[in-house]
Amino acid sequence: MKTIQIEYFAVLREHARCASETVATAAMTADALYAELAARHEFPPLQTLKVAINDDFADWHTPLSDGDTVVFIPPVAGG
Amino acid sequence: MKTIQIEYFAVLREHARCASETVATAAMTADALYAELAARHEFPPLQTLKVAINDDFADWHTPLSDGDTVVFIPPVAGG
Amino acid sequence: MSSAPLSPELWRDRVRDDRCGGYATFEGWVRNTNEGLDVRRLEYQAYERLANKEGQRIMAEAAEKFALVHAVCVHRTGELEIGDTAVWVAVSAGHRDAAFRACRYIIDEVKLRVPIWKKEYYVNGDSGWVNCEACAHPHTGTHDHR
Amino acid sequence: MSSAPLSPELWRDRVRDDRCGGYATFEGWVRNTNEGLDVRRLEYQAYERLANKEGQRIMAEAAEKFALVHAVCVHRTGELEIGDTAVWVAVSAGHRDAAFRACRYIIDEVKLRVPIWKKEYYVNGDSGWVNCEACAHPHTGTHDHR
Repeated sequence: MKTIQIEYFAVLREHARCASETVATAAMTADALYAELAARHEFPPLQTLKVAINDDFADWHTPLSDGDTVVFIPPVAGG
Repeated sequence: MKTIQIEYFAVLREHARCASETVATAAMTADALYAELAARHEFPPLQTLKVAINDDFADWHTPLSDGDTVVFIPPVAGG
Repeated sequence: MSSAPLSPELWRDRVRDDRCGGYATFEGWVRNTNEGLDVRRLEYQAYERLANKEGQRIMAEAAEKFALVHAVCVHRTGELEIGDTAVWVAVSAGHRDAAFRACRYIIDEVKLRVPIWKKEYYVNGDSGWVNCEACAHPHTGTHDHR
Repeated sequence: MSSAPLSPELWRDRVRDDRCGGYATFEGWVRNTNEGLDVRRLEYQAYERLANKEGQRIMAEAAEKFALVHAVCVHRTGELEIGDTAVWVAVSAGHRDAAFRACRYIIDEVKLRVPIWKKEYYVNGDSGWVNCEACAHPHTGTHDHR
């Protein structure tokens, strides 16, 4: 089991009902972790979701390490 | 003979040594008038000169009328 | 990123330079409508650490692509009212072509890539996160984030 | 046309509009060099009656071509120092594409068509009217307007 710090923004923060949480997970990759959390928090379907690991954009298949910070990024809308 | 009001700008004003003058001329068109004044004031050769008659751009062959105001327009450089 | 109202006139001096003949700016203002809905106010949320990092990358790319001298971009977070400035971009350059093109590049890339989210609160009481497929057509009530 | 220094921050309110999401501006600043020559100061002369008329035509064309809401353009006349603002263009529009394109159109056309002339005074003591074929390369001394 790894300990992962998650931060939530926008629509995901509203569904998770928190801005951040620490989870213990067996997920090997970001996409497996997202599947786990999406089920727990009932996230809505999002077609274009990105992921950041340790404050940089990452591939969904990047192996997670103990202590990583993960942020799921719904479609952005700055400006 | 027609009486024409001339205004000078930029390089032409410096050569004419005045901002405006009133001339009596037999010139039928703006280009004939320019030739007359260029000779008198020793204007330098200018390849892209335009002309305005009564405060609007005009064709060089427009017939001049008594009392017209004529302005010769050297290459512009606003901005 | 700034949680306080933007004051473009104060930042203008940051890009002033005697070598510059062109200065192009862009401001994004909060409009009173979006896609046919009357907007009452907005909320911007940002993933600030990555937003700053990605913003710096965009500025570096612009400096690489265009002959600019200085460039600045600041984006609001928090609650905004109609007419408020959400984002400000300013570029000074030797000539206007580089200033315009760099300014446009920066705002286009910021909107596309920087992790900032906008929630619109509508006059009809609905609300929704902009560009969020799951929030599309919030006024139909199919998906409610309140 | 204005013979007094330009104050863009005061005119910003003229183009403010709750319907606008995009605001693009351009300023032309007096540079300290031009075509390799060090510039000390500038003088702008304008044929004001026709300049205002042609300026109005350009603004009307921009309003026709682009979905803008408000547009303003002011140009200086008289003596300017390095760093002074020679021209200011501001466009507000529903969206940024129209704001950018209209702003660019206006400054491009103003520079091309409006009867305004610029005389540069160089650090080396020479001077010349910009774009004037007869004044080209004033530092060679072949044509002197002093």
